[in-house]
Amino acid sequence: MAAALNARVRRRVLDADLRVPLTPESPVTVLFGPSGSGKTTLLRCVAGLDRPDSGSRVEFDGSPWTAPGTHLPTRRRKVGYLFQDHALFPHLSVAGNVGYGLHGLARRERADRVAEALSSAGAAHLRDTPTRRLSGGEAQRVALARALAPRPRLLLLDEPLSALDSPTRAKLRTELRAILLRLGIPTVVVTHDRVEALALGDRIVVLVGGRVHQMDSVEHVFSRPATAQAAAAVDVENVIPGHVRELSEGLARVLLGRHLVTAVGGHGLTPGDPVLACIRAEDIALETGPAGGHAASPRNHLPATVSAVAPDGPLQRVDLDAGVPLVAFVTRHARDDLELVPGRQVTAAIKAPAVHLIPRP
Amino acid sequence: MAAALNARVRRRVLDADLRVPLTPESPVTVLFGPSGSGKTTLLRCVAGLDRPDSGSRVEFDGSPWTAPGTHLPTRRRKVGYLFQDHALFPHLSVAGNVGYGLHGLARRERADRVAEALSSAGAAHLRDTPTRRLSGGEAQRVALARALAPRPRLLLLDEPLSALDSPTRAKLRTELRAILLRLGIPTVVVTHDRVEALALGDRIVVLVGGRVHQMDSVEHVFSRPATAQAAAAVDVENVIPGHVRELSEGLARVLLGRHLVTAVGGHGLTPGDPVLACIRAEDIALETGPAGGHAASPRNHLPATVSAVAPDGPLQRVDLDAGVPLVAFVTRHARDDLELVPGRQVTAAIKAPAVHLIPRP
Amino acid sequence: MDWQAIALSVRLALATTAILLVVGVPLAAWLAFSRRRWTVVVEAIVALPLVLPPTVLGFYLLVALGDRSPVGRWWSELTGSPLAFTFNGLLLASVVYSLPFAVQPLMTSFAGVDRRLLEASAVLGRTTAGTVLRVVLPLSRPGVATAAVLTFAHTIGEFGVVLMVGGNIPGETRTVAIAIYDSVQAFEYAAAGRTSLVLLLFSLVVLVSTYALQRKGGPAWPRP
Amino acid sequence: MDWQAIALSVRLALATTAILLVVGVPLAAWLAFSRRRWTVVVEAIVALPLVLPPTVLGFYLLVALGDRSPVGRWWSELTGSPLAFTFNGLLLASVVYSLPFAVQPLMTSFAGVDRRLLEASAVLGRTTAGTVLRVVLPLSRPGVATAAVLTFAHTIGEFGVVLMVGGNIPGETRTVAIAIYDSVQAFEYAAAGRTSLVLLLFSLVVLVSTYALQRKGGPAWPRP
Amino acid sequence: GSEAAGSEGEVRVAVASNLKFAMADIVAEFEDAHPGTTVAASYGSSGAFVQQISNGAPFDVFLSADTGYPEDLVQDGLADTGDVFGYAAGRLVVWAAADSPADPSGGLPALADDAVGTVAIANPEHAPYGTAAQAALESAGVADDIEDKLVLGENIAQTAEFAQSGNADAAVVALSLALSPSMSASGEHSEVPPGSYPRLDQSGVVLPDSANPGGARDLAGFLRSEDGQAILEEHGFAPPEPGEEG
Ligand SMILES: Nc1ncnc2c1ncn2[C@@H]1O[C@H](COP(=O)(O)OP(=O)(O)OP(=O)(O)O)[C@@H](O)[C@H]1O
Ligand SMILES: Nc1ncnc2c1ncn2[C@@H]1O[C@H](COP(=O)(O)OP(=O)(O)OP(=O)(O)O)[C@@H](O)[C@H]1O
Ligand code: MOO
Ligand SMILES: [Mg+2]
Ligand SMILES: [Mg+2]
Repeated sequence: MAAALNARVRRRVLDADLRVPLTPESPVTVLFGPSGSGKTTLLRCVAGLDRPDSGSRVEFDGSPWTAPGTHLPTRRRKVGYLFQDHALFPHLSVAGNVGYGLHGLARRERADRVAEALSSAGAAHLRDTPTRRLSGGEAQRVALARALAPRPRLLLLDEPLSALDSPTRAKLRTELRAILLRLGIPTVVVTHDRVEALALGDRIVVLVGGRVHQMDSVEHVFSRPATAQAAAAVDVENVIPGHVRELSEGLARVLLGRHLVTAVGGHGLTPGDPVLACIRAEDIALETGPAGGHAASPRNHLPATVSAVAPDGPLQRVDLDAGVPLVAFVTRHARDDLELVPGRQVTAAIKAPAVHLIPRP
Repeated sequence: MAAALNARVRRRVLDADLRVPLTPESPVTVLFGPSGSGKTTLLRCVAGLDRPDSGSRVEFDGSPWTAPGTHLPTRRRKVGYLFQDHALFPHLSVAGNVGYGLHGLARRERADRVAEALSSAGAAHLRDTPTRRLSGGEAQRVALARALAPRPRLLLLDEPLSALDSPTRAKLRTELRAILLRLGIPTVVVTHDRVEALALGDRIVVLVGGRVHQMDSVEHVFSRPATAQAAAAVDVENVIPGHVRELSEGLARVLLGRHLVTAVGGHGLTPGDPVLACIRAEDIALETGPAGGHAASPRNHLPATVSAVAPDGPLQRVDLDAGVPLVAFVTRHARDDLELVPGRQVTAAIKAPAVHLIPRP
Repeated sequence: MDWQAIALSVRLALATTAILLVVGVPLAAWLAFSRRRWTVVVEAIVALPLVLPPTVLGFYLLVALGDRSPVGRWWSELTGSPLAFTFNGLLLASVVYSLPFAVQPLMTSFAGVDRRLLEASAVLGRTTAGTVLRVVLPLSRPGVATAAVLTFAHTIGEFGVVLMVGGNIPGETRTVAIAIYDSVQAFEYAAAGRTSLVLLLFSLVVLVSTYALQRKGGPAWPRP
Repeated sequence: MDWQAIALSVRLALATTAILLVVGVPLAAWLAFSRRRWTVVVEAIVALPLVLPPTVLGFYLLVALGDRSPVGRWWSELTGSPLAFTFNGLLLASVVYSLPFAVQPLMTSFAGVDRRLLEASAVLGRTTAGTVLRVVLPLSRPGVATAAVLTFAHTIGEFGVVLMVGGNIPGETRTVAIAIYDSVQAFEYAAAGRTSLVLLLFSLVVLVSTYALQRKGGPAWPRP
Repeated sequence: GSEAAGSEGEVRVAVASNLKFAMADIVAEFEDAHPGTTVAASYGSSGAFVQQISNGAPFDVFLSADTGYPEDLVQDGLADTGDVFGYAAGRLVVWAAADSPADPSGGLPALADDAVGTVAIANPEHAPYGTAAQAALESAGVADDIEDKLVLGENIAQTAEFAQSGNADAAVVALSLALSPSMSASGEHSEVPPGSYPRLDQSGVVLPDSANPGGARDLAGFLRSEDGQAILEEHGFAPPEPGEEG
């Protein structure tokens, strides 16, 4: 059995059963879920800061941390923890904060490790700032450095980059991933940001209402959520109720409103089953001319009317009426080329593999 | 002279001069800038929580709040403030927190306003949760409700939605904007999120290193930053140094590496001037066939080689080598259709208006 | 057992505690939150009554409250009864002498309240007084408990000041502390021991209840 | 002016304060952070010495320190000198009597330290003792100052206990409080007044410096 | 002798603490003899009472442990010479606990013995019994020898406690204390020769602002009466100097 962090944790809303492999080559597990779903509670139980209800069990690399009659004290778990609200020591300098966990190291080595951790966290320039004066984002970076400095056995990061501006955030997440890979520190990181999840994570755990709904590769989870709640959590723009019509050769034909749509998959479904069809907005291409030629996979074409167009970050969000409401993301380029304005008739092209079916109870 | 919030504030890093119009139809000003640029400090000075250095001046709708010899106490400014770290009263219930600023209202009305504010902030279900037990995102929503409840003259929101998951965030920002429009409360909101800035803001102020670098409509600032620092702050993916070659009829031809690129604009430039060309990644379209037909504006075509492709949220980030490095965002659709893999030869199509020039010192 | 003396002491201790909380809260708030430099001097002055031996402090208070002093005369004329050698005089003396025990813990607690909460309160339109009442005080429960406990216990046991200002008059100024002292002076060790025991047990009950009340929902060490 | 008595008092007060900080910190930490229910009882017991009149407490201490008690005999045999009527005996008595003034403010301050910081310290591998030393104590500076000030001032002014245990031996147990009391008893009001004034001024200087030191970089009210 | 009508009600007496043991019996007999009159006794040090009376303490009678304090009151115009009355004189004894190395039967000279470690006397600076003890030690020629052994009690009762608790080997105290049940049970005493120290005359005074002058005079009279004197003698007091009466 490969090394793993096994956690079966019940506490308050939380009722989660989790097995995170500890592999140095793919160290990062993203914990994703709506506000209040129990992410912080889970991390705290793993760190030993909260004592989960009886029957819970936390096991790290074969040794029990929390088990009936056992509770390894937090300080012996040797985890790194970035608190959602930072919890910096206000009376210590930035360097004092970062070096706090480095007892046992020689003074020189300690200073080196502090400097290294600070620069890893993009906070080298903050070394001499009084801790009480740090801005929100600055404090977050110092907290990250503090968690990294002792090179813990396990890193638990509760929204480590949420207070940062996007250039800094982008830079840090690349660097953070590189460091984690280099040191091979298994890490569980809470984030609300899809880009961050993609950039940082080797796998993702979706926690909704205290329960684990899915654990898989990040891309997979975002495009093929396992449950309706997971789909909502990863913010799938189009979740359309429908019914299975036919199943054949790994393809399913589903009735969504008045359209028959082809999806890849459909294992375990039988005709007549109610389903939810999940389609990411960026997987809906809009066309005005006839259907394109070199399609590698079966494509669905749904005639639709544009009802609204609005910028959404780097993309344009296009609301469509195709009998069922649809949302598509297109580039500004495409918007201009296709002259997308409300009322315009378009064809929404959706590849069959982009339609993901979830059984509906 | 139209009603405005005028602030000339000097304190620590901050040296900002700002004029925010107070118009009920376009109430929201976004404050954008890197971590540590002085956003919180600016809000605090406006709220009267910090006293700016002498010579500073804050004037709201004609009445001086901070001026030589004058300092209107915070409590009389009647502002709503959402603190970056929430600062909820731990000893009060959620309802107690939200109702805290509603002294002077009758008990009944107070209860109504609390309920209304809570539901505006997506926190109606938290009414009876003990404040100490709120999760990070829950606390943020309660803090938002608390700031909204007294219907202040001016709302100052320091990253009001940063701790929320994206579905909740998307929902809240739409609702928040609707409320602000309905009540016509002038609002200054700090955010690090481009989507949020676009969805919430009527205008945006870019603060870098304590100075105001630009104030304009959100879309304008993101596509046409005024300074190199502003470009970095709004995270323009391509900022390429070059020189002006020709200027004619509102068009500029600029040498970027070995390519001559056409840009719209160029006022105030003369041939030979060093410039930075800013191009948003989503404005670079990739083509493999011959150039498309119905271009509405002059288009640049740069041959390039794909060097990397990676998912970036809903988009695919394509790194290109076109003599100068370029980054383009394309949809998954486009990636598949164009068979974008490292090594592939493509043409990068960039419309002239998408190339924005900034004079380079 | 001198129940009369016990009752008198309890009455005195309760009244002193009540007055000192009422007087101490604004004073402590002012000391905790003022930015003026010289407040440290006031802080120190509040602690000064402690430095004098109680009987000496009592002597000075006696002179200040007696019928030869303007204060004493003024009070006499106002109320028709003197201050010294009465319960009211005792109360006043106890309040002065226990002032530091109330003000110091309150001040420490007040100063420890998270500044951001004070700012939040100001933003929401509350005055300083309103903030002290609604935010600072509720968050300073342990400090209030400490202030109350120290004041109460100290007043129960207070002897020198009370003896001097009160004059050991049964039923009026003879507190249980003086009664026990008298027993010891008269070598009535058994009686002194019995009264002491009653006093200690009673105080234990009062203190334990105060602490237990204050602890409810209070903080606790994180299991490390 | 009885400079010898003043010097003795200062020595006693400093020693008492030092001992009580050393003893008080672990005790207060244990009381503040223990989750056990019955710690409230220990908390209350710590405050109990206050409840007895000082002379009576002094009397019981005298009995406890005397040659007839095991403690007194053990000490006598160990050191060859008795505890009663010596500086050491006085010190012991002062420590017992001032215990609540040190422990209570420390405890209040400790309990007020943000729990999250304690958690952060535990995560970073520190033991409870290490956390108290590195996080709790530095963040409790106002509480430490209060504890020190109350202990110091109270010991300077302490009279009943010292009188009982000390026996008023010049240079050994005759503190300035006793000296002033003696002056007052002998109707030497001018001498008493002079000594009191010196004592008050000296204490004022000590207290102001303590507070000023403690305040540096401390919190202040947000300008509302 | 005064009218019975004036003697109704309460008499507040400030009593020097060394009189405490006798006072209980005196009050009991006095109240028996004067139905309708009750005595409320406050015990304390004579010096403190003078200070309190100077500041308006509501006492009717003050029974001092010496003659000086009442005279001070007269001098300060707070009492009339005619209202001062002598009521007893104190007697000095050496007291030691049963298990003490000191032998009280040897009187003061025996205290110089090396076996005696600590000797408690009242503070000679302001306690009359302390002044007397100091004088007696000098008369006995041992004052210098035992100077280093001395511990000072604030008052005579505290002085006795030093010896009684075993912390002082011997104490020079009032006979009235040595006769108390507790002390006579736990140790021995011998009287210091009366001639070797100045007389410890104790006088009282009826205060001019008394709310119950009748009762006050009755009590003063009772103390000097045969019955009163008998009780005082029983508790270790000598009769007052004749002719002291004003
Ligand atoms: N002591 C408690 N008793 C009961 N419920 C609690 C307690 N503490 C927290 N909760 C609730 O448990 C839920 C999970 O909290 P948690 O902090 O783990 O959420 P989270 O997933 O971290 O959310 P966020 O993303 O907003 O930080 C919340 O709804 C919270 O209100
Ligand atoms: N008292 C102070 N003295 C000196 N510098 C300070 C002080 N307080 C804050 N600063 C510095 O001022 C800068 C601006 O801080 P501010 O909190 O306004 O940043 P911000 O723009 O809100 O950043 P963030 O997005 O990270 O919250 C920071 O670099 C901070 O370290
Ligand atoms: O009764 Mo005295 O005057 O204290 O010895
Ligand atoms: Mg959380
Ligand atoms: Mg900020």
